[in-house]
Amino acid sequence: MSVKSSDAQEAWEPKILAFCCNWCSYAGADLAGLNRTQQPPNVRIIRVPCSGRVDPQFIMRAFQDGVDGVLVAGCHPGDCHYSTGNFFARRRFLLFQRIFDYIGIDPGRLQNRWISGAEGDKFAATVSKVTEDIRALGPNRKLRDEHE
Amino acid sequence: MKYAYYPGCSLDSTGIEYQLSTKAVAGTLGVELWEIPEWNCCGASAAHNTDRLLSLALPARNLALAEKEGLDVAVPCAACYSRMKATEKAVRGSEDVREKISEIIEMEYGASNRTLALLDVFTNQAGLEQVASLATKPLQGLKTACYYGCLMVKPPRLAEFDDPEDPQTMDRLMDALGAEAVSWPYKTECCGAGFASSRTDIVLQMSYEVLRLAKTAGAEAVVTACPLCMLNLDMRQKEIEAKNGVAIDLPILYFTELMALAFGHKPAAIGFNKHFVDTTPVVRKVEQGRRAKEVQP
Amino acid sequence: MKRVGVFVCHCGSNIAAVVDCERVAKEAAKFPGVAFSIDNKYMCSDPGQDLIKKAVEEHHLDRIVVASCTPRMHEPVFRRATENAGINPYLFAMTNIREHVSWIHTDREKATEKAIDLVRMAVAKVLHTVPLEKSSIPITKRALVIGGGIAGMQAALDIADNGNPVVLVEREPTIGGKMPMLDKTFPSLDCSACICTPKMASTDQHPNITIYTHSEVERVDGYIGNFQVTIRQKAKYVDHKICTGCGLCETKCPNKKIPNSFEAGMGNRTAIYKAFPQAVPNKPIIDAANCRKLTKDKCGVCAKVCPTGAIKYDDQDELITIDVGAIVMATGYDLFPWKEAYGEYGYGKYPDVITGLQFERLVNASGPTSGHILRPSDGKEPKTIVFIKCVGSRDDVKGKAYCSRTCCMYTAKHAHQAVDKIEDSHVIVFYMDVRTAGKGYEEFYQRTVEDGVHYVRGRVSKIYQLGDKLIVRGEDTLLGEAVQVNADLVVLATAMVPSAGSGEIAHIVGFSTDKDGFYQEAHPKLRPLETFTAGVFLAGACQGPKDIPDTAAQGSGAAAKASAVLSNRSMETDPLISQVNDAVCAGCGVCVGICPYRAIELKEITQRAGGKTIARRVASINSGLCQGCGACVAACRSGALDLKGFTNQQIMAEVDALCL
Amino acid sequence: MQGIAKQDLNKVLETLSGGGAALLVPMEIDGVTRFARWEQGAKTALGAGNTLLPPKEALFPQNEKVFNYEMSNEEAKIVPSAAAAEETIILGIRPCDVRAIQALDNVFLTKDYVDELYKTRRRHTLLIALGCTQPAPTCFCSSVGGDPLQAEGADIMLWDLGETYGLEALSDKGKDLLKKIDKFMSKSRGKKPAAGKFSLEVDSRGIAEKLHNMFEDPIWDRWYQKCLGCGICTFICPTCHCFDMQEKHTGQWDGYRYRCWDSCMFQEYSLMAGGHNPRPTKKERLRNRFLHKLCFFQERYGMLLCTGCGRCVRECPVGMDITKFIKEVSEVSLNE
Amino acid sequence: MSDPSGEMRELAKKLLENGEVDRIIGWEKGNLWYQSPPLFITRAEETDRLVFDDFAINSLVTYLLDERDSGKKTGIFVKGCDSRGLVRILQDKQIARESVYVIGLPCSGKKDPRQALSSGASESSQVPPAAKCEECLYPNPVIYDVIIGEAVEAKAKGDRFAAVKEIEAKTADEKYAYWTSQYSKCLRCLACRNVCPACNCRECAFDISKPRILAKENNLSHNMVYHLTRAFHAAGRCVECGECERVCPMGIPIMQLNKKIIKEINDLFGPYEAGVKLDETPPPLGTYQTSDPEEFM
Repeated sequence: MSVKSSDAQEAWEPKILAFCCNWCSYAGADLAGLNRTQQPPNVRIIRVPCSGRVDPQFIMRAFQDGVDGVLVAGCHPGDCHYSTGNFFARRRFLLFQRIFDYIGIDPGRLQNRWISGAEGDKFAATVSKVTEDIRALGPNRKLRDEHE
Repeated sequence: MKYAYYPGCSLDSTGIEYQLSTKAVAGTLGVELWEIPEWNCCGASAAHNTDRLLSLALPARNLALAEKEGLDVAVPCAACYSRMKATEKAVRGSEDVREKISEIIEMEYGASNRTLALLDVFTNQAGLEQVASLATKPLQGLKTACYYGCLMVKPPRLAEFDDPEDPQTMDRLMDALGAEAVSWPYKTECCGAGFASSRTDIVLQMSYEVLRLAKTAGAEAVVTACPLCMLNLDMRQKEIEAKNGVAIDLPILYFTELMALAFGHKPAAIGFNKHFVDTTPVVRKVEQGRRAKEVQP
Repeated sequence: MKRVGVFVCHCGSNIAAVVDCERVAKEAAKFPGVAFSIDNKYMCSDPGQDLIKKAVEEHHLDRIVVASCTPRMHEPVFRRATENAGINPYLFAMTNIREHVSWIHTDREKATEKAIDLVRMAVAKVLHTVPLEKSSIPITKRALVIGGGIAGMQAALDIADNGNPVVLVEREPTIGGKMPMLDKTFPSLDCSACICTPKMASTDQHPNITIYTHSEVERVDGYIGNFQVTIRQKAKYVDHKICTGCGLCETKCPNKKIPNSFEAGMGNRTAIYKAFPQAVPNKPIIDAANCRKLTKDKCGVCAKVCPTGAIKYDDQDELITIDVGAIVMATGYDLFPWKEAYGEYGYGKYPDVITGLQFERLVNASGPTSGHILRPSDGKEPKTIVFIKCVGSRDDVKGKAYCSRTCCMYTAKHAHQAVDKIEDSHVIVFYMDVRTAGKGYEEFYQRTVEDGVHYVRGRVSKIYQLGDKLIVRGEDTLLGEAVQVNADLVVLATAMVPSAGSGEIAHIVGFSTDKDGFYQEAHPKLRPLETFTAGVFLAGACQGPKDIPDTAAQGSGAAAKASAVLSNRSMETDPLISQVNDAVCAGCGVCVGICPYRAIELKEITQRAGGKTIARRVASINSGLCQGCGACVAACRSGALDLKGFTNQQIMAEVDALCL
Repeated sequence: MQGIAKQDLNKVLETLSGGGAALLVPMEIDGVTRFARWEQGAKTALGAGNTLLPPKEALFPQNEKVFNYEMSNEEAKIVPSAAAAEETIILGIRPCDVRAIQALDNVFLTKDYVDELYKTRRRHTLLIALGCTQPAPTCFCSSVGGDPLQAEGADIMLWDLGETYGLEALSDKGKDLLKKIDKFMSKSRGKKPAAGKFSLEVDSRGIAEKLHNMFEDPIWDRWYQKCLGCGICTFICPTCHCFDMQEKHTGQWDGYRYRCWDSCMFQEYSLMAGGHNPRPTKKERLRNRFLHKLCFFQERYGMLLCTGCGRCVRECPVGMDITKFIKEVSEVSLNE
Repeated sequence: MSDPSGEMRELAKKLLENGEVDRIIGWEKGNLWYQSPPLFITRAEETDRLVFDDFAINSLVTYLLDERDSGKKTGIFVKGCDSRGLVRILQDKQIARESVYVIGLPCSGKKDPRQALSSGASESSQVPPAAKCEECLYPNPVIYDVIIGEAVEAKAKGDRFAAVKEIEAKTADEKYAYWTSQYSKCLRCLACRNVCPACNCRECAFDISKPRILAKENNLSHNMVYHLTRAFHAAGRCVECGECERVCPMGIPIMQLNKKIIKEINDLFGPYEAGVKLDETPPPLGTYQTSDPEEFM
């Protein structure tokens, strides 16, 4: 529920959480594995059935807990296994990202991508890019539930 | 009813009869036409091929002057109408264009007023019932081919006026005036005005088709709402006849002239004598028809 | 106290080469709730699975976590292993340390740390799992086919041949659809009626098929396996049980000038009529709007001449209710109403500008001209015929943006027929592109060109009548010049649009249509025959413009889909679906609109509140329809909805576990 | 009377906070008047009347750690949390809020229960009260047994005499402290001022006894309806002291237990583990709050749990007015 | 504005007398001159207490939720802003349209009791208009069974999103510092939630303990999550009545976040005004367009 604010600055590695839909993005991650496409080891995936399942609440919780960035990945529009889930997700996160920005949290910390089950390379590239972006932003303190 | 009135360049020159008859009709209908002071050229036929902003800014200045007065604009010429509608739409559709145009003309213009074709003003806005009731000298038995030309109805997304393929406004007007509107297929074909000076051969051919089909349909006169059409069909008729070796002898009249005639204005006062093709057969035919009707009861 | 067992797989060296599996297992032993933790060479092997069983017995485990490969592959295997070990298969979580760790990283230390994180997250998740049970829903072994054209007949026959009863509902008085109207079919030029009418007869005679013609589906309730359908049998005024179909009434009916829709307006019929001689059922009905007896209480001739007394002027509509397990939609197409849009072609005021379907009737030996191509205005044989393609198709200003697929071929066929039947004919086809994707299609088109048909690439801008000629003006874009043809007959290849009323019936059955009104398939590539509504399938042109072979293929395909549903007595449903907490649900209904499967409805519940019993409405999940996407859950503000297997609590526990 | 010149106030504050004590004075921070730690240069809001937030958080913070824990799969270890023992001076507290602290003392320090966390803080706290000469329109301390000019229980009493603050030590601790600021003191010419007029007045005598028999009275049906069920009144009340106990995990196995303010107006406050709620609607919750303030507390501790500070009257967004309630109760005739 | 109290009382009396409603919710005069708190009455003789003066600022519509299961019919007075809240509650199906008799009151702006007190005023005319009324777009009720008084024109105001834009212009750290100063104050009294017509769930997610989405500990992190969640749950539902900000005792600018969301929804998903049209449902996050913006790549 909360984080010890004792990350040693020099040893800091970005901690990134990814929500991947089972049918496209998680499969894309699997394909990247199958192809042995190397990626930075900073991303941890939570598998969800559909990007439409992802509640902004989870994202806020992750930032409270101390992640440095979150990636939400789903099927390309029109390809959703459940036909429409990613359209709702798109609306939700388009809006949510702008709220984040308004509050002062860099929008780069919450990224969204469409990655299909065939796009192993794109998955790996996304992980690299997101890790790079967040490394550049540095450790996140905003929204963190810190205590002594 | 009060409208800002944009005569455009032809109404003082080649289209003087359009001007005369328009004012006569407006007077009878009780439509007040406030001529936009120091109006400028709408840029038709040249500007939109040269520079888009210029082609929008030219009409915009006239429209902005009317907007200041809170007036909709009545436009007699179909080409002017088309350019003004284009401007109105562009300004309404884009904040960016609005800002640029306002800057160029050094006046705020928000397109809050409407551009209306004079034909629209004198029919739909004034009401055909009123027109019919004022037609004290109905054009009994006159067969007319209503020629809308291209720019008044096309492209439909711009013109937003009547059906682009088979418009009826003028046809219904003729009906209200007691004349007959023949059914013919070339109502909205082009007369070739775009090539008026550069390729007269094309103009002659296209205008010939218009006249030929009007004649074939049995028309005794062609009615138009465009000074450019008038120019090609009236002024060039002799040339067309010569080139094709035929006699056409088809008077070309503005719809306002026929309205004024039916309202009882003297033909000479409304420009009937300003045409190249003799218009007296029309006047005669109308009088004959009226007399025949009076005899019959 | 929950007792979790953690099993870390080496996958030979696939995982172990990069991840220190032993360390992962050792760390896992320290996680809250973990009672046992071990690593193993191959967890998916039989000894690996036995290991789970043994550990459960020895350590009294009640939850299992396996860290191995992707759950997309082996989750079912380990669920079964969990079940075999005596634990509910849903008290199980799996995490992927192969595709997502060992195969994509080389740094052993970092990879091992990541694997430990992932296992911790899985353990946190599994602690919040509850036992789940699969449920099953019964299947009614009967199918409904809506629409009796070629697609509907094909689907009905195939389902019936599979041994299941089928109810076929057709709006018109006869089945057959549009195909019997056609003369020849491309590219083989065999007689359309000759191959279609036998199909109609087999449909009629199949012991498993019940046909309701002149009927419409009025209401559909329920869900896959359990639809309740209400059919309105419209009054026929002829008792088909008694009627022998002798046709005497038709010859005597005095009202003979009613345009026959079967002739596409090119011929007439009587008020008591069969659409065409081979109609199925081959018995007449009375067109009430045009019958003098029914409208003015005069005449009554048909009743007088009927030898069997089958005429029933007091016939009423009848409602029939049936239960079915699956539904096939085959509502077909109509032609684009070109007369409303194409002013340049005269808005329909020139009688000799006709559609392709009208041309079919003109060339058809059983049509109004007995197969002679005669123009409607004066009955003369046209010599110069112009065909215009893409009228309403590929025209997003006046018509539809899409290609109607069949027009290139039927225009080629028509052009060929015109050349074939009319001596000294001059046939011109105006086209935008020629699209002939289909077996034997291109060859057919080339033959038509060789026949002497003149193909002009360009649009026709205007048609007008001058004397007895139609002046057709267009452009030849290849030559870059204006073209004018003085034609005797113009045939328009008008676009295919969804049949009238197809949107309403989609709404009644409960699935969506696309932007053009065609029925929306569940997936454009992989599920072209399914809708988002489980148990409802698509066949033929209702899904998009199609020619006959594609339509027949889809009919069979939809039948196979429907038969698969009907092949079982009951259907198991996945327990990983949404659930509602009635006490929390406020019944706002946002979820109802979000569900792509119409699996949520608001139902009334009663509850005790403040010492009173109150009735209120809450969301209710249909386990037969819910597919477990969870979109409704994320949209539910109060958290009344949750997704079993991916609950809010589970996901938040995973999030927390990542950072703690 | 002794006094200090107003122009010396900053120096006095500096001296008081000099010994390492936390000096809390009314200040306006981000638009909210509250007691906050004074530091050199800070602007006080001594003249702004009653602060929006009462000083109770100095003794009873909104969140307070109770103990830390460390666990494993085998055992659990508790590490009690030591309350801060920082010397604290609350300066500028009004008589109503001093009475409120007396009420809190009753709760946390008497009747066989002593709350160690509270006790520690209280023992290290010194109160310098400021008498009220001009009651706010929402003040009604005099109606519930208070005196706007005199704060029994404070260590030192201040009065605004225009150019100076008059002061008087009420306790030994107060006397000791005054010695520290001796050099700023002079003989003030003014004398203890008179209190201005109250615009809210109500006779609360016998209210507890009357309410004792009004649990089922229809008055509650009239009063609860407009209540929003929010916690404004409880959180800004100087006497409200309900709290909840929660745990916070700081790691997989460790964390701490804390207590935090709770509000009896919240639905969850009285919700029991099995799902039953003995106070299911706003009616029961509002009744409980008013009875606690005006009846139960009086019966248990001999004082009302309302000191007339007027904060709830001022801040309640639906105009719930406890003086109006008291008046209505007094008008009820109980015929039995 | 003429005092509608007489008409209100008469109507309320009639409704109660002939049993058309079971109760009436309106406003009455409080103990202090600047208070006009909500009033609930069930008897015709109490209707004389009804007032509609400068301080009748409270929205009454959320009170309907308390009786959503009772089957009682309520007569309720609504101002323009309140009526939008009522539409929202109806759209969320929390009460049936038939269970309310809506009496509309056009409103030219109210005053805030807290401002009356803090401004040191001694009568209404000295109190400035309430902040929330300054940006009113809908002074006239959008739903009602009967309306009392003449329609009022919406105050022509500047940019509705001016405050939002001011914040948008800050850097990320400035923004965060600004919100930190605001959210640090939050007591979590939940008044903003309880008064909100868009917060009409039976059980709020914040009140559910399993899973607890928000710890009860009061700190910046949790306070931020509280405010972000509340605003997000109200996204597309917020009717801009401003009650949340008015009731906040700590002066947190709650509407600045709500307005940001309204601005973004309009920007991203097209023009949308919550609670204006009763048949317009679902809210923007409950639907989608395939053509929605694509900022994910």
